[in-house]
Amino acid sequence: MSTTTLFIEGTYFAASILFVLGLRGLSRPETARRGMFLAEFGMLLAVIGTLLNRDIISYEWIIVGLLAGSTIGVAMGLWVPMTAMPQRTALSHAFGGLAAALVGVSEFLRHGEHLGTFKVTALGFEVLLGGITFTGSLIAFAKLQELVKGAPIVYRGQNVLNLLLFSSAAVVFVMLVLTPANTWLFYAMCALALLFGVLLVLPIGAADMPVVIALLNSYAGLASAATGFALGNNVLIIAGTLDGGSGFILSILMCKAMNRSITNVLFGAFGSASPASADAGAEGVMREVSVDDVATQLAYARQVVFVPGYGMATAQAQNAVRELASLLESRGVQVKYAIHPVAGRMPGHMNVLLAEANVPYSQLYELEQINPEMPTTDVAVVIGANDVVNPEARDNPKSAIAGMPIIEVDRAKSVIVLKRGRGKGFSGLENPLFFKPVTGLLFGDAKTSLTRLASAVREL
Amino acid sequence: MSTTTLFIEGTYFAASILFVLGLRGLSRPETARRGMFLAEFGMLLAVIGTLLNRDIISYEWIIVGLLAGSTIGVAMGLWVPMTAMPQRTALSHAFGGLAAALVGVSEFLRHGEHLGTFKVTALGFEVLLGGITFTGSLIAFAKLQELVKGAPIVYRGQNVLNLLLFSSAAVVFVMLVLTPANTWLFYAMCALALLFGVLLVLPIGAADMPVVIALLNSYAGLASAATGFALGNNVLIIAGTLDGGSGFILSILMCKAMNRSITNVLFGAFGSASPASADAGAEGVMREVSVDDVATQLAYARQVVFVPGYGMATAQAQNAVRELASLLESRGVQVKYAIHPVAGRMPGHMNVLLAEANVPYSQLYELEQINPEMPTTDVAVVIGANDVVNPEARDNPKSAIAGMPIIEVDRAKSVIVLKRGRGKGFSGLENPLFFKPVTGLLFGDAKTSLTRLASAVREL
Amino acid sequence: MNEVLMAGLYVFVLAAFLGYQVISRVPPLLHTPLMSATNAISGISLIGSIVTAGAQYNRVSTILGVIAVTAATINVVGGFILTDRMLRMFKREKGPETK
Amino acid sequence: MNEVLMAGLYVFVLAAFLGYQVISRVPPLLHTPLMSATNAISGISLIGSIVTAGAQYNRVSTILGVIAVTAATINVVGGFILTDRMLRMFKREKGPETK
Ligand SMILES: NC(=O)c1ccc[n+]([C@@H]2O[C@H](COP(=O)([O-])OP(=O)(O)OC[C@H]3O[C@@H](n4cnc5c(N)ncnc54)[C@H](OP(=O)(O)O)[C@@H]3O)[C@@H](O)[C@H]2O)c1
Ligand SMILES: NC(=O)c1ccc[n+]([C@@H]2O[C@H](COP(=O)([O-])OP(=O)(O)OC[C@H]3O[C@@H](n4cnc5c(N)ncnc54)[C@H](OP(=O)(O)O)[C@@H]3O)[C@@H](O)[C@H]2O)c1
Repeated sequence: MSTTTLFIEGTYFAASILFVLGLRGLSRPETARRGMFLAEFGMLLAVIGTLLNRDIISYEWIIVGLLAGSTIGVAMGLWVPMTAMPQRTALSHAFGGLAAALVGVSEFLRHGEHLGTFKVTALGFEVLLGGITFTGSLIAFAKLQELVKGAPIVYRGQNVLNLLLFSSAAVVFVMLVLTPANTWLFYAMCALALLFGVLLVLPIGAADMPVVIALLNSYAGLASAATGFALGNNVLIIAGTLDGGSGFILSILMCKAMNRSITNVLFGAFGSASPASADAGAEGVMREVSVDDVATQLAYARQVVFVPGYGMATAQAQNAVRELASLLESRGVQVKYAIHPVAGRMPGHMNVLLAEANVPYSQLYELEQINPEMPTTDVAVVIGANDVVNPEARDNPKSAIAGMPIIEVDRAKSVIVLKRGRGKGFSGLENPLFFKPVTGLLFGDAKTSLTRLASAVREL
Repeated sequence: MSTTTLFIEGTYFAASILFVLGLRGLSRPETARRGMFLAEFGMLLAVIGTLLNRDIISYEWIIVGLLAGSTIGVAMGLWVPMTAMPQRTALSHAFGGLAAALVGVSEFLRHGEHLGTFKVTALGFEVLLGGITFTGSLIAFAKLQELVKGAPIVYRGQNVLNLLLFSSAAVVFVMLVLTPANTWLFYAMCALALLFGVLLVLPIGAADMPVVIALLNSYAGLASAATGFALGNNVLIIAGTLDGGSGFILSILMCKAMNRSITNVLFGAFGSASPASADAGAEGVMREVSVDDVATQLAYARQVVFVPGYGMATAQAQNAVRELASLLESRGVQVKYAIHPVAGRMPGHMNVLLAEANVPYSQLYELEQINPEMPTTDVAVVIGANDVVNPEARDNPKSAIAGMPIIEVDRAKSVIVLKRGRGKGFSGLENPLFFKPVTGLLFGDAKTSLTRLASAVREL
Repeated sequence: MNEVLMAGLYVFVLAAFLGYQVISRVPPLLHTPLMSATNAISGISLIGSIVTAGAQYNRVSTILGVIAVTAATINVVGGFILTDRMLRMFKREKGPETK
Repeated sequence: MNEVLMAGLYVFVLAAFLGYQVISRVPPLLHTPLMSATNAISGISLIGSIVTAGAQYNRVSTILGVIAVTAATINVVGGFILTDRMLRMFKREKGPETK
């Protein structure tokens, strides 16, 4: 082993350790940033090590790529608004999948039929997973960005078609491994993977995208790991596996938080129409309340709990919430925020938005912590959340969301719901909460309503 | 790779996974046994795989070894009493170290000077660590079994001698790596390691043995890992590293629970004499109480907390405690057990003894859980514990045990201490708890006292 | 090749276990930064792309390589910047109002 | 040899991290069984000893090997039996009095 090789190997080894340390840092907010610095340093080392690789003949194109990527990366990193995080994540998984797939393709181009079974298998996985991730993530991005309609796109025989597609990809893969000389099989597999990515994600509703994104994250990671096997490179295997694990765990956590199986999310076309049936009971009068009434209630409460949901994100109302909360606090009201694990459109979505608005995380409470406090809460303010506070999930075992843990705002002394109209949540279900005597509705865009509430409180 | 090799590799791979799963099972009592079955199965697989190794020519001696080991192992496993666990653990680390060292020696014997730098280094570590573990653990065993006196054996220049010994071992090691042809260096190193193990442990007091044992555990593990490097065998590396980590973490936890540094434990000769000085204040009258008084107090209490210590282990009083507790519970008294992390003579010592006596672990409380309850506890019964309930640790920053977290029995409404006489704890410090007005002393062997208490309660 | 495979498998399995342990300790509070962090880290495929882009095996390979370098770099740079931007926002206690 | 070393190092470091994560989740309640379990697992050096004892490189080697096999087997067998004996005793709730 020459000194250079030793150095390169050393950077990879160090990078592996630094990645693990980096992710470990994320176990506490206090150590998270430092952890990320370690990971960044690891990445830098690995890149420097790679640049010394003997196989590299010319650097110009590498530099072009690095510069172009950095420019776009910096732009995206600095200017993407926090509310657009779900889309951004989807888009960058697309890039990740693309990169992995392209490396695989070019390796195959280069060695073609001379690859051994092991390498072909690894490359096959790489390209398959990379391809699915690429197109699947693009569709997820389009849905979240509302370039295509967010609701599930369903047609007859969909699941059968997808299954067929998947099996043919698998068959082609096996044939390729058996006869690597038939290079067309490789390209057929690429095409199938790309198509499968599209068709897999199309029928899934926008609000279920987070699960899909996490899964695609996991695929992207596994594609990197496969690259690692193909190149015999451990840091790729480690980093890829860590990512794969992360995506997998997050998708499991989300499914648990919705009490739905991963199959239901992927193939259930959840949130598509289904008007009627089970929610017959949820009729009645909605009690509309005025801004002044609510302001008085809030100002004289002992404890107020804000329950943000997807509507807060679309209305970009996080700062308005925080302002109202500060006003209330200066009047001696105890303010807390209740964060449901699947509120919004990605895991931790609400936490990030509120952090952006400067809400300290000691005021954010998880489901299990806040529910016992509900009966002693004077006012629960639901800001553009719907499914995550739907008592049907708890009370009606026949409901489509039965068994999903909810934030039990209906146990509070008074509930105020901020929403624009009679719109439903992602699930498409009616929410009996809105018809309960304890609930008052304040219609209007969440941000506008909150700003008006704040002025009203100020004038009290 | 032939099918046999593939099979062997497969068993090792499976064993590695099973070991990890096995240890993971230990994170909850409900899954612990299942976890251990997995680990056992992994071990079985690895052994079967090894028996297929091509290098093996004759099986007779292997079978002799396996049979002899199994017989002794079964005997030790079935008949060692729980109270002797600390000694048993020490003894088996000695075996572990011995096995690792012998494999190293015989590898060296076989290849001698023809070993490459890398292999010599690995073998060197193996033999060094194995040798230290072997003799060190034997001494630890002897101390705990009271074959040699438990108190620290100290003499002038001790630390200097140990340092010298350690450095010469290191120097010899480096020389050996540089000139593997000088085989005598190897044997010199073995001798130094064996000697160092003895001298390292001799000056350490019996109650500090758990830390030493955990450290030696860690060395034994690392010795196995070194074997793995030498033989290019991953399962050895993994299993060895897991053990090494476990021992290391346990020793750190113990040191934290005593607020002492690992250096202080190893080189401080803690618990040796030091009569007088700081504990001048701890004089006064001990209030002796009668069995009947205590029985009445216990029987009419609302909450009683038992605080077991080393004395419970020596008196083998765990069943007597449980019996008394059952009696009290049948009278409606709430009974809890407070377990200090370093009570007794090994981590988790008290938990195992109480579990043996059929105490459900939902009644066992850790330090942080029980201390807040002390002020509402009617009677705290200290059963052969001393240092772990010494208020000096909390109140006197000059004390030798200052800063060690304690179970604050002195905050309870009444304290009863069961001990044989005016004996001190391991630290050799006087305990002002015994002179506080709230404390009553019930002298006598813990088991006898508890049995008498039980009869007295029965007669009430 | 089989030895490389075996070694790779060990690394893979250990990393999978480790990933599981480490990630499952990340609190829900930080799940969004976690996603963006793993996204940045998955940009490690950069090191495969760089070689492809620079080795000049053939023209197509180079073009694919450059695209891959660009895509992976976007993830690395963008991902880390974004993660840090998010993490900077998380504060335990009330800081001075920054509006 | 250097590749074997590198692969070994990766396995070692990952196992160390993993060990740290796994072991630090073991509650104090089970620390004694943990010690005895790791003790049993460390008997894995058995697989080195078995080859030494059976390969008949030379007489000394065989003798050392047999001793090593015996010592390691004691740990494996004794350790696992003892661990199980302990773990069987832990019960969450009050069982029927077994005395
Ligand atoms: N976060 C994740 O990781 C994740 C993952 C998988 C699935 N999901 C799913 O996503 C859903 C999230 O639930 P959620 O309660 O947060 O949201 P939701 O159920 O989708 O409801 C959003 C509510 O916000 C209101 N709204 C929309 N824009 C508004 C604006 N500008 N001002 C005020 N109100 C506005 C809507 O009513 P109007 O139209 O009347 O205004 C609607 O009732 C759940 O079904 C969950 O299962 C989330
Ligand atoms: N557990 C661990 O892992 C670990 C690790 C490192 C260090 N240590 C050290 O070990 C010590 C453990 O503290 P500890 O409170 O459990 O024990 P301790 O401080 O050693 O005290 C034991 C007490 O038990 C009494 N005793 C002995 N035999 C008895 C019998 N048959 N009946 C009744 N009483 C009896 C003794 O008093 P009489 O002689 O008057 O009866 C003595 O006061 C601490 O200093 C700790 O730092 C433990």
